Amino acid sequence: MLIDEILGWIKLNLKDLIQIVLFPGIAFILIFAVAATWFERKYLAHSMLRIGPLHTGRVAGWLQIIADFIKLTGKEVITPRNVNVFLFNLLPVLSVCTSAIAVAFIPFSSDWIIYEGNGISLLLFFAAASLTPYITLMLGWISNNKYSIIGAMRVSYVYISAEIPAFLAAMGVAIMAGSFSLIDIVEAQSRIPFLIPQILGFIVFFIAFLAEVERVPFDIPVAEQEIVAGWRTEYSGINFGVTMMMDYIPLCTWTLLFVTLYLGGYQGPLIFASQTLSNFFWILLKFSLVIVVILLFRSVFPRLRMDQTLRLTWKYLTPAAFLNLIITAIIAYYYPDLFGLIGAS
Amino acid sequence: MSVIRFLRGIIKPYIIVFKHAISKPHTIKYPYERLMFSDGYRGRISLRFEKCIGCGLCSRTCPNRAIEMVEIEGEKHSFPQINFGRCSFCCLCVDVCPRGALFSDEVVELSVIKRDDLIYHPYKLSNPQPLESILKDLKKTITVQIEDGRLSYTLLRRREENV
Amino acid sequence: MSNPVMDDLRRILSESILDLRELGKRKISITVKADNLLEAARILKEKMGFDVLTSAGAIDYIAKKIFQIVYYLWSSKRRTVLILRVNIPRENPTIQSLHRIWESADYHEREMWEMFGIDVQGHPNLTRILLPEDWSGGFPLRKDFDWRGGDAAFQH
Amino acid sequence: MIISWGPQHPISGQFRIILETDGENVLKLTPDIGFTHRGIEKILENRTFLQGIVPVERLSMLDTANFLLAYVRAVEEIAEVDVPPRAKYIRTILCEISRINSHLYALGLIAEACGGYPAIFLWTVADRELFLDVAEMLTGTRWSYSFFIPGGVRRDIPSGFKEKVLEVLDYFEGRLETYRDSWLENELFKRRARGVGELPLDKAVTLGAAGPTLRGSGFRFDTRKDEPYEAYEDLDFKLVSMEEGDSYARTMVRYLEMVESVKIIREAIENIPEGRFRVRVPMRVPEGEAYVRVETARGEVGLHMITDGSIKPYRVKINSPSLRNLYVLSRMPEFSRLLVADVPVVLWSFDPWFLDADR
Repeated sequence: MLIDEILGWIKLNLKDLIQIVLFPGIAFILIFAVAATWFERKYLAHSMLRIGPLHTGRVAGWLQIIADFIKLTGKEVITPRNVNVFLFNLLPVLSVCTSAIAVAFIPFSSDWIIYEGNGISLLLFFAAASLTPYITLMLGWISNNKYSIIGAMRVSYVYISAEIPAFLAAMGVAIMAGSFSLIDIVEAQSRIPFLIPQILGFIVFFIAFLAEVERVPFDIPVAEQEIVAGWRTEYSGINFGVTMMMDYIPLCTWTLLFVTLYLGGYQGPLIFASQTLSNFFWILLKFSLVIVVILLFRSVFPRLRMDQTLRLTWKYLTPAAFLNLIITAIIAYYYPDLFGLIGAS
Repeated sequence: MSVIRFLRGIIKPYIIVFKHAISKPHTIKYPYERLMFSDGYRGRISLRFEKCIGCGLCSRTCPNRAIEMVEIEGEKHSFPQINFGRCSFCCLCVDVCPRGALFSDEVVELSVIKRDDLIYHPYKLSNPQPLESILKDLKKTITVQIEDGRLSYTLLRRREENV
Repeated sequence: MSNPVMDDLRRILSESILDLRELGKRKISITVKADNLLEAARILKEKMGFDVLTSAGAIDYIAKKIFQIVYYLWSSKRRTVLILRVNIPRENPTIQSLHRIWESADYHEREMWEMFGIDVQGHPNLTRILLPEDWSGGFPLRKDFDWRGGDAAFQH
Repeated sequence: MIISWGPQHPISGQFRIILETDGENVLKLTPDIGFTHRGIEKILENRTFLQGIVPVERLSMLDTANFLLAYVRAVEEIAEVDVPPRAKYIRTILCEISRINSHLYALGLIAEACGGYPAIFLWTVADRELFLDVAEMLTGTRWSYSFFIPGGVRRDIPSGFKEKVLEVLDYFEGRLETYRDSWLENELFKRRARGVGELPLDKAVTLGAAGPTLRGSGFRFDTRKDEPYEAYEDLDFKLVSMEEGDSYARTMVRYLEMVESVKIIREAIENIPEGRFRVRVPMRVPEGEAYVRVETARGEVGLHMITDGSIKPYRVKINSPSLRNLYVLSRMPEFSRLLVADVPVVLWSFDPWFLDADR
């Protein structure tokens, strides 16, 4: 009887459950984190004229990540003296959860989205994604280590200074689409992706989102050569594994947002099989391409300094984002027909 | 103008690194492949037992005092015993040997489990373990060459087949 | 002697020179009296233009019962190396610090202090530089230092 | 805040810096050396002149040939031996190979210190392999050559050596352009290194900087030009120096020196004279002393050897360039604004090698 009730409930909410558990929810994120770790290792190794993982698993060392995971779980979790043990062990998990929430607002098809958000999913994404830096700040602070504290301070500087231009640039898109809903934004790009009309905002958002996800050249909070491992210096064992996931989960969510805002999201030039499946194909293809481009930065560019990053974000990116916003607003107010030409509302 | 230079300084490195990423890696898969060493490589030192006259010059020359002259029962003179834990493979002993009794070969895989196993008694020194029995997985020996501004690897089968 | 630097040295430092000779092309060795070291150093820097102290060390002449303190100077204008030597007795060796004249003497005088046990007076920060902070095995570069009596673990 | 930067740190080396910081600003920087002190000066007093060539190479495993050359030349100077010209040329070639090895490693390390994480580093290390192969062909080993002995070199040039060297140099010249385009002209690297750790000329001279650090500040001094030894007198090469005195200038000096080294090797191997490659030097050298200066990759090393007529030197004093440069580094915050992020960049632009600072 109870089982029937549960089964009935599952039947009723089957689509939601699949979305939360499998795609684009928990399983997708975890698989992405694992696959991205493996791919980054191989890809960067090849850029350094090495081979990378080789022996574990027959093909290209794909089992190496699993082996590393098992190794990390088997290692001793060391909690430093004089720290709050409960928070010290809770915060890594919490940080993963909060940063993963943001994927709920990304549309993978016009009807495949975990939470549509009453038409303000863009705002909700920012609200969810900007929780992460606070937890990272606490992570660094609570470790009671000098390198961690420097890392935590750097986190707060970099995140806040990068989030404002990113948000302002995204507002340009919202004005152009006439909606805060990410589905509407994607639909508005049916004829031409916002990459072209919003080129200034595109550049600003791209740089700011690199800083948000701590990729080179903005991996200042975990700068290995300067402050060992930044805010995650004191974490060991599986806690370290969880903080390593923190590298990849924001990368996943923010890249998805980037693809949705500027590259036409789930829309593509061709439709095959079914509408939903081809939508999945296009967004994942664009997503993978952006990831491939971003990952190589680590082999190409040195890390920028703290003051250079702040100068870049406050002095150049924020005014540029404002400029973009104002131009978009003026055009939207006086010449709304122009948007019609390119397919927006 | 400066903007163009800036963009050039951003994009060109990216393209170069990407070209490296899709080119052939330089890694040599060591236990299966191995570089071919040049002639006269200063590796493991071995002894031609019958040539040694027990003069002890090698022992006195050795900068690390790795060579000790030991008596062997039934032999008229003493023979060198090398402690490879101390040897720095300078091969001054090989150069200084008046009869050419000591010689070095290209074996560098000397690791053992116990430290005392690194002390090679004259008998062990004069019966060097062949490379094939040390590196059982070795399939190829490699030489590196440069062709048209790129590195290329010539894969040889086992060394003796090639020679 | 056609070397102008040597002529100048002989003229300016006349009364404090114990020994002056040429070691090679543009390399001069000079020995001065221990009492006149500071004064000679100042003259060498200000009048002779020896503006760089590349290194300093000591030699333990145990048979003669002296330490010879050696300063390696270099002149950026004359491009000449000058080896400035001072002999001090082996018992209670003390020497004036040249840190105020050549700043780069800092590390080398600290090394001299810990390796030979020479008391460098007037040095701003006379602490260990190369040896462990809890070292108590004597002065390693002295000739009577027993280098065999180290840790038994290394005596394999 | 006082930070102990090293010795267990991703890029500190066997070395520690005690940083006193105010936020990201470095107020005081105290190098703490001695982690690799082996007492080589004392060891050399207990080795014969022939045996000494092994410990003296341990001063700097990256640049073994140049350090060994100083020792060997000191013995020769006291024993008054004339080295045959063929040996001089072979020595010059190996010294320049050693210098390229060291500079390549330094270029990789500055790339890594800026956080251009290991790509450039591994490229330079991969290209270093070719020079190690060349050195292996000549000497029989890859790093610690032990190749120079008093009186000459240990082996003659093997057949096919010249072709191999020219082949490697051709390849390497192409690679140097790759480094320039991908790293030295990388705009973000310029932003990281330009104006960072500026060392004014007068400070560089009075604080006793050596080698590329000194030349990077605009002081035109190179022992190879100032007091030519071995075959450098006959060879035509330029003295590299830059005016700016910042980390970028020091890196650039190393890069341009590699270009010059390629030229030197080319010229030396074309003009190598025939004749003996070694003369006999007696076991006992007479009583005497010699002060020998050799330009290593990190700057001028001065080796003062005093002999007393026995088979061992009485005292060997090694004036290492890294120690001099580390003293300059310790004074750096007084005249140049440093941030925590600049510390690895400045440190590895000085390219100290703690093994020869500690001796």
